[in-house]
Amino acid sequence: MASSERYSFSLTTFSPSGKLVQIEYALAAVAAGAPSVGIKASNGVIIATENKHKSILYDEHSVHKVEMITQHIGMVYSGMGPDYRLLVKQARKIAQQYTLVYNEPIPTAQLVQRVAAVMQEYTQSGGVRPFGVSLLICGWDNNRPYLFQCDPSGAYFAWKATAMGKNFINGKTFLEKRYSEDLELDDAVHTAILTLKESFEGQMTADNIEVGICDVSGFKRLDPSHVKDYLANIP
Amino acid sequence: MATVLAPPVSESGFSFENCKRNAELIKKGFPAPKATKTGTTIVGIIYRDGVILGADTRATEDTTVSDKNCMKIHYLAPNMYCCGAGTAADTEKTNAMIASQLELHRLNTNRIVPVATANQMLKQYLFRYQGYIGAALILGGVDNTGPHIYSIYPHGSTDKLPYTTMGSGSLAAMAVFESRWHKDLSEEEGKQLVRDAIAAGIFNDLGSGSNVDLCIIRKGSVDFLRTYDEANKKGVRQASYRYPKGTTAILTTKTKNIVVEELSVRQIEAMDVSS
Amino acid sequence: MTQLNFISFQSILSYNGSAMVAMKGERCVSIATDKRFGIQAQTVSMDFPKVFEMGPHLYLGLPGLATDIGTVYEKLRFRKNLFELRENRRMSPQIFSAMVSNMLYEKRFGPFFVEPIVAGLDPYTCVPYVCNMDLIGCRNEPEDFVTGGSASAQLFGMCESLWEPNMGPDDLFETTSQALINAFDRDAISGWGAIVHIIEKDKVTTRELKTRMD
Amino acid sequence: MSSIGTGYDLSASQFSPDGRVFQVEYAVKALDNSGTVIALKGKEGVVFAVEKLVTSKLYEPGANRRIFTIDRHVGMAVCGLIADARQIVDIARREAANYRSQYGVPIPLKYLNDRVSMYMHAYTLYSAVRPYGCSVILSGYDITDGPAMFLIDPSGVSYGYHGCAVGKAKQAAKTEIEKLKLTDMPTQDLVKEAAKIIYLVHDELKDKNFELELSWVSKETNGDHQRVPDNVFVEAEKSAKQAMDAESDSEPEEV
Amino acid sequence: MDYVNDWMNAAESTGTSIMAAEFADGVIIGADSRTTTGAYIANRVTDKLTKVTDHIYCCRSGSAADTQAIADVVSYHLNFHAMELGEQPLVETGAAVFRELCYNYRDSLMAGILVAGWDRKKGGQVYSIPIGGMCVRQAVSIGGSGSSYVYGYVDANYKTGMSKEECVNFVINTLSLAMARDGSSGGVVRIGVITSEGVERRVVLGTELPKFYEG
Amino acid sequence: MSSSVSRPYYPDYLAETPTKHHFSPYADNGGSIVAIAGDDYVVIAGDTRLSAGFQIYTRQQNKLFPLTKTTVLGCAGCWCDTLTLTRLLNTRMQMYEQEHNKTMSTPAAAQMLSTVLYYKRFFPYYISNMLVGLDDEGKGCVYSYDPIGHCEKAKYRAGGSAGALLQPLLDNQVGLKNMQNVQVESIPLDRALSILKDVFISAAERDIYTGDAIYINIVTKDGIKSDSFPLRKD
Repeated sequence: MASSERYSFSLTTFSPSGKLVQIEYALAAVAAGAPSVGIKASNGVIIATENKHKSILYDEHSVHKVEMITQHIGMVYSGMGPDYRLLVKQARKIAQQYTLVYNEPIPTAQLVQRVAAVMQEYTQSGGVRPFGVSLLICGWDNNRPYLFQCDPSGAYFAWKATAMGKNFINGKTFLEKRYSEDLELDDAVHTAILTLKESFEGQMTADNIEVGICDVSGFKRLDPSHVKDYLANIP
Repeated sequence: MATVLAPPVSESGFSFENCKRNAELIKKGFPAPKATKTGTTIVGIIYRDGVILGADTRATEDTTVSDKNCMKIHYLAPNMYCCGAGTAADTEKTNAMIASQLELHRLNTNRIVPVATANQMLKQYLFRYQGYIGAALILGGVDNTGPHIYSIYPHGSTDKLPYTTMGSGSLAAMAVFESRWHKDLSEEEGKQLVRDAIAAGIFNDLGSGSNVDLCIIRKGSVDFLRTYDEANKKGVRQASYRYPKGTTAILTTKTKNIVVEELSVRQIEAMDVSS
Repeated sequence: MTQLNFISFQSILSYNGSAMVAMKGERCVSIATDKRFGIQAQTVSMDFPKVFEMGPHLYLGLPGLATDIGTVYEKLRFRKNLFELRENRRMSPQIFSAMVSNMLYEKRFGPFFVEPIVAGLDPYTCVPYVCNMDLIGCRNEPEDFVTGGSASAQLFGMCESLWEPNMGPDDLFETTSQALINAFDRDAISGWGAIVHIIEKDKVTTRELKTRMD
Repeated sequence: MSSIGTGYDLSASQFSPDGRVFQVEYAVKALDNSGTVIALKGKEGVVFAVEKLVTSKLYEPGANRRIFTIDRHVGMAVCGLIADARQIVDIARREAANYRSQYGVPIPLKYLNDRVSMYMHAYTLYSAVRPYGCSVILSGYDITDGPAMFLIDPSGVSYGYHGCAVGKAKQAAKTEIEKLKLTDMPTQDLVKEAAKIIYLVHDELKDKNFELELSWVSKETNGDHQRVPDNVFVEAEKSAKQAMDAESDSEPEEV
Repeated sequence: MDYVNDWMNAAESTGTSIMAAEFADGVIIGADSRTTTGAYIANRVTDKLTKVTDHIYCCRSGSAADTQAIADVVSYHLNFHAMELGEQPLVETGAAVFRELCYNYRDSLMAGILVAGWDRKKGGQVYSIPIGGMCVRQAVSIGGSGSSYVYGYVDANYKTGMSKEECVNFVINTLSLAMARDGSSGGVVRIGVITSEGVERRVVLGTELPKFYEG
Repeated sequence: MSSSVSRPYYPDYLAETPTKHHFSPYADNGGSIVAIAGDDYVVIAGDTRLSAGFQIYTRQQNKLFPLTKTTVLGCAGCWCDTLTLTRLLNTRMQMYEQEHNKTMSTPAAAQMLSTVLYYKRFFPYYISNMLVGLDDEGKGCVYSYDPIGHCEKAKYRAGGSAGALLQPLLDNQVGLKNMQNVQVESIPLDRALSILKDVFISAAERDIYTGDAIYINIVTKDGIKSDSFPLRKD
C-alpha cells in the first residue's frame, strides 16, 4: 500500500447520492470478466471457469485461474487477473499463518472472513483502489463442503451454487433450474460445464476451461484429460 | 480491532519483553531453568532410490526422561523431511516455520521445491540467531536433481553428505555407517542399516532411547514409519496398584454438570453491503 | 535437619513450589494440583489456585513461578476467548495447547517461568487429551499421564507404577490422588492440600483432599 | 511545439498525448545557451576543451571552471546550468569514492557512467522535481582497456563517443570533429585540434570574451585526469590562433 | 567439559590447512577436508574451496557457519556487481568485499579467508584476509591452524613463475605436511587451478598423499 | 580452532593456546538402590548400570557388597569412592572379627559406617549408602546415610540417582501412607520383591542412569540369597 503522504487519501469515497462508485466500477469490472461457476454437491464442491486465450500462440495450461490455497481450499475469480494473483498470495499466507498458530488447517469460513477483510481494507485505505475481482472460494472441512463468494466491497456470501462474471444473471437462472441438494460431484461438474456453455462463444475444449474439485481428500485442479472426459458427455 | 481493551494478538516473531526481568532474576542467583532437550541420535543416508532418515524418540529434561516417544522427524514438504536434535522446542518450531514457508513457495512456484532451497532457508535462519536457536538438523529429501542429505548445525553451517549423524549418539551411529554404508544400498539394506545406527545410539548413549522412527523418501513417494522398531519394551509390572474406592481421604466434593451442547454450525450470514 | 543432597534443584521454576499431574482414563481425564504457595521454604498460602477452568471440558494447569501464573492465565484466557468469538466454536484441547505452545515460544529468549499442563476432552468427540510442555513451549502429548512442578520427579515414579490403561472415573480419581499425595509428601515445597478435577462428558467432579499439612 | 500551453509541459511526470515529456525537452534547450564543450578520444587518451564564456571583464580568470576531476582517473566536462552541473559533479565524486572504499579499486568509467545516468534519469520521472539543465561528459583512461568517454544528456541517456560536442556551437564543432582521424591520433595532437576547434566555432559577434579550458587523461598522465600543463596549453593556444589567423584577417582574441 | 557431549554448544569449525599460490598462468588453491565440532569430525570430506564467481574462489578457515554465510553474501554481491558492470569483477574487488564484511563484523565473526582468482587485468592473485579484517596481497599465502607448521617449508620452496604442475605439487606437499602435524586438519587434499580458462578441480585422496617427508 | 570464543584482534587460528580443563575429584556414576525390610527378612536391590555423562561404562556392575552373612551394603554415586570405602569397610570388618573373635552385628556395622563417613566430613565420599541386615532380634532393618555419615534407621528406603522417583511409591505401598481403610500389617517377602521390581521398572523408564538389570540380595537368617531381574537397556 502506498505510504507516500501525497496519496494518503482513500480513492473510494461516497458520492453525493451515497454510493461508493469505485466499488460499483469494480463490480462492473467483475461483470465484464470471464465467467466462473461454483456448485456445492452432497460429497464435495466444484469451481469452474472459462480460460480463453486471444491467440492460438498462447501456451495454455501454463498460467492457471483455478488455484489451490491449502490442501483443502481452492479459489477462482472473475475480473482482473493481476489483482487476483495478489489475493491468492495473501490467502495462502493467511492459511499458513493460521496453521502455524493453531496447528490445524484453517476452516474455510475463517479463510473467507480474513480474505474478505483484506478486500474491505482496500476500500477504505489511502492511495489504493478496490480489487477488481470477485472470488469463489471452495473448501472442505468439518466433514462438509463450503462455497463462498467474496466481492470487491469485502462482502461475502455462502452459496449452494452461483455464477459470476459475464452473463452471470443467465448463469444463475440456469443454475436455479438445474440445482438440487442431492447432486453428486460428477453431476456438479457436468452442470458447471453446462452453465459455462450457456454463454460460451466458440468451441469449448479442455484447453479453454478450468475445473477445480474439493472433497474429503482435499482440493485439486482437474487435468485437461479429465476435463476432456467430462466434455465428451456434453451434448 | 486493536484497541486498548483488546490489544492485537501478535502473529509471529519473538518477543523480548521478559528478558530484562529474567536477567535480573539470574543476577539474584536463580539460574534459568533448562528447556527440554532431545539428547538424541538422528541419522540420514542416501541409498539407491532416495534417502532414509532415522531418529530415536527420547526427550530429556536434565537427566529425567520427559517424553518417551517424541517425534524427531518433522515434515517439511511432500518431498522433504527433517530430523531435529537439540532444544526440542527450537527444532519443532523452526521446522514448522520453514515447512510453512516451503508450502507457500511450492504453491507460488507450482513445482517440487529443491532440497537446496530448504537448506538455504534453514541455514540463514539459524545463522541470524547466532546459535541461540539450538536446533541441529538433518535435512533429507528427493527433488528433480536426485536425493540429498544435509546436516545443519545450530550456528548455521551446513554440510552436504551421503550419510550423516547428529546428536549425542552421533558417534555410536557414525561407527555403524562408516563400517557398512555404500552407495548402492537397497531399500531393505538401507532400512536395516539406519535401524542399526539408531539402535547403537539408543543403547550406547544415555541421551537417546526408546524406539526407532524411520522415514523413507523416494522420488514421488514417502514412507513414514513411526515406531519402526521398539528397541526397548517397558518391563511387565509384577503387581497391580489399583486402590479400592474410598482409599483417599476427601474433604469436599463439588460436581458441576455440563449440558452437552448440540453441535451447531452457524451459517455465516450474507452481509449485503454490495451496492 | 538437612541432609546433604546429591542434586540441589534451585531453579526459578521451583521458587514457589508446586506439584501437578494429569492422567487419561476411559472417556475421562483428571488433573490434580497441590494448593501451596510459598516463597522458597516459607509457606505463605494454602489455597493458591494453579489449575484453571478454560472451558467446560478444558482445564489448564500452570506450575511454576506464581507471578507468571497469573499473567499467562490472563493472556491465554484472552486469546482463547477471542478465538471462540471469532470462529464461533469451542476450542479443542489440541488447538488450545498449540496456542499455548506458540505463545510460550514467542518468548523463546525471555520465557515465562511456567510449564503448563493441558487436560481436557474434545468438545465434540469427547476424546481425552493430556499434554504438558516446557517453559518455551515444547509439547509432550503422551498416551498416559503428564506431570509438572517441583515434585515432578516424585510424580514420575508414582505414575509410572500406578497408571493403567482404561481407568474409569472412580479409579482414575483414586490413582491420581494417591500419586499426587505420596509424591508431594516427599517434596518439601509443595503439598498443603490438594484439588482433583475429574472431567467427564457430562460433568466435572472437583474434590479437595485431606493431606498432611507440613 | 504544438502542445505548449496545453498543460502537459508543466510536469516531468506527465506524458503529452503524443508521447513526449516536455520538461526534458526544455532542459535540453538550456544547453544551447552555454559555451561549447568538446571532447576528443584518441589512441591513448581523451582531451576536453571548453569555451568558457566570460560575460564581464571584472571576473577573475579561472573562475567557474567547467572541467572537473571526479576521481584521480576520471574527468568531467559540463555544459549547461553550472549550478546543476556542480550537483552532478558532487554525485559522481561520491559514487567514485564509495566504489573505491567498497571495492578497493578505482571505479570503472562505464559503471560510473551508468550510475550518473541513472541518477539524472531519476529526475525526469517525478512531478516534484525538474530535470537537470546540463549535459556532462565523462572521460577516463585504463591501462588495459584504453581511453573511454561518455556523454550524458539531461534525459539521462548516455552514449560512448570518439568525439563529441555540446553547447552553443555544437553543430559546427561536430562538423570539425568529423574531419579528424581520431582513432590513431596522439594525445598531444588532440589537444591542438581541440583548441583549434574551440577557437574556430567561437562566435565573437554574440559573445565577446571567452576563456579556453583544456584537460586530458591519457597514457602520458599515467591514467590521471589533469588540466594540461602550461607549456602544452600555451603551445596549443598559439597554434589555434595561428590557424585562425591563417583563415581570416580578424584580430586575435585577447584572453 | 566432555568432548563428546559438547556437540550442541561447540560451533562447527574448520580446524584447517588452506593455501593459495600464484603461478605463471593463474593461481592454485588448496585445502584439507576436515570439519570438527569439539573433537568429533563432523565432516571428513568438506570442500573448503568455495566458488564466489567463475574466476574467484575463497578458501575458508574458522567457524564454518560464519565463513559459509560470508561466502554466500559475497557471492551474491559480486554476481550482482558483475551484472551491473557487464564483466567479471576483479579479484581485488572480490577481496575488498570480503574484507569489508570481515572488518565490519570482526567482533562477531571468526573467519580467516584466502581470496584467490584470476582477472584479465592482473592475472592470478592471492589476497589474505585473516581474523580482524585486514587484507593483503601475497604471492603465496597459507592459513588455518595447520599453517603454523609449514611456514618454513613455504618460504623455502615457493618460487615465482612456477609451471602449473610444479605449483600443484608444491601445494599438495605443503598441505600434506600441515595435515600430518595438525590434529584438526586431515582427510583429503582438494585443489583448484584457476586460470583464464576458468577453474579445474582435483582431489588427492588420503591414501595418495605424498610421503616424501617420512624418514 | 575449536572454541567459539572470539579473540578478535589476534589470528587465533595461527596459534592454538592450551585449553584449560577443570578437574573435579568427584564423578557421578549414577545408579539406584532400594531396600525393604520385613519381619524376618530384608531385601536390597541395586541396578547394574555404571555410567557417566551420556556414556555407559558397564551394564553389569553389582552395587551390593555383602559385609557379613546378614549384612549387605548398597552403594550408588561416585564409583571410585565406593571401591575405596568398601575396601576400607572390609578391612575394618576383618579387624573386628579378629579382635573380638565374632562377626560384627548389623547395628554395629551401621554405626561403624556412620563413623567412617563422618571421618571424612570435609572431603566426603560421594556415595549414597544403604546398609541392610537383620538386627539382634532377627528382624530386617535398613540404615540409610547421607554422604557425611548421618544415619537413619527405616523399614524401607530408596536412594541414588532415581531416589526421588522411587521413594514415594515405597511410602505408599510399603509404608501404607495416605490411605484410608487399610489393614496395617507387615508385608510378606514375595510382595516386597514384586514392589521392588516394579519401582525399578518405573525408575528405568524415567531416569537415564538407572537401567540394564537389578541385582537383588535377600537376607534371611539362613544367609544371603542373590537374584537378578532385567530392566530396559536404553
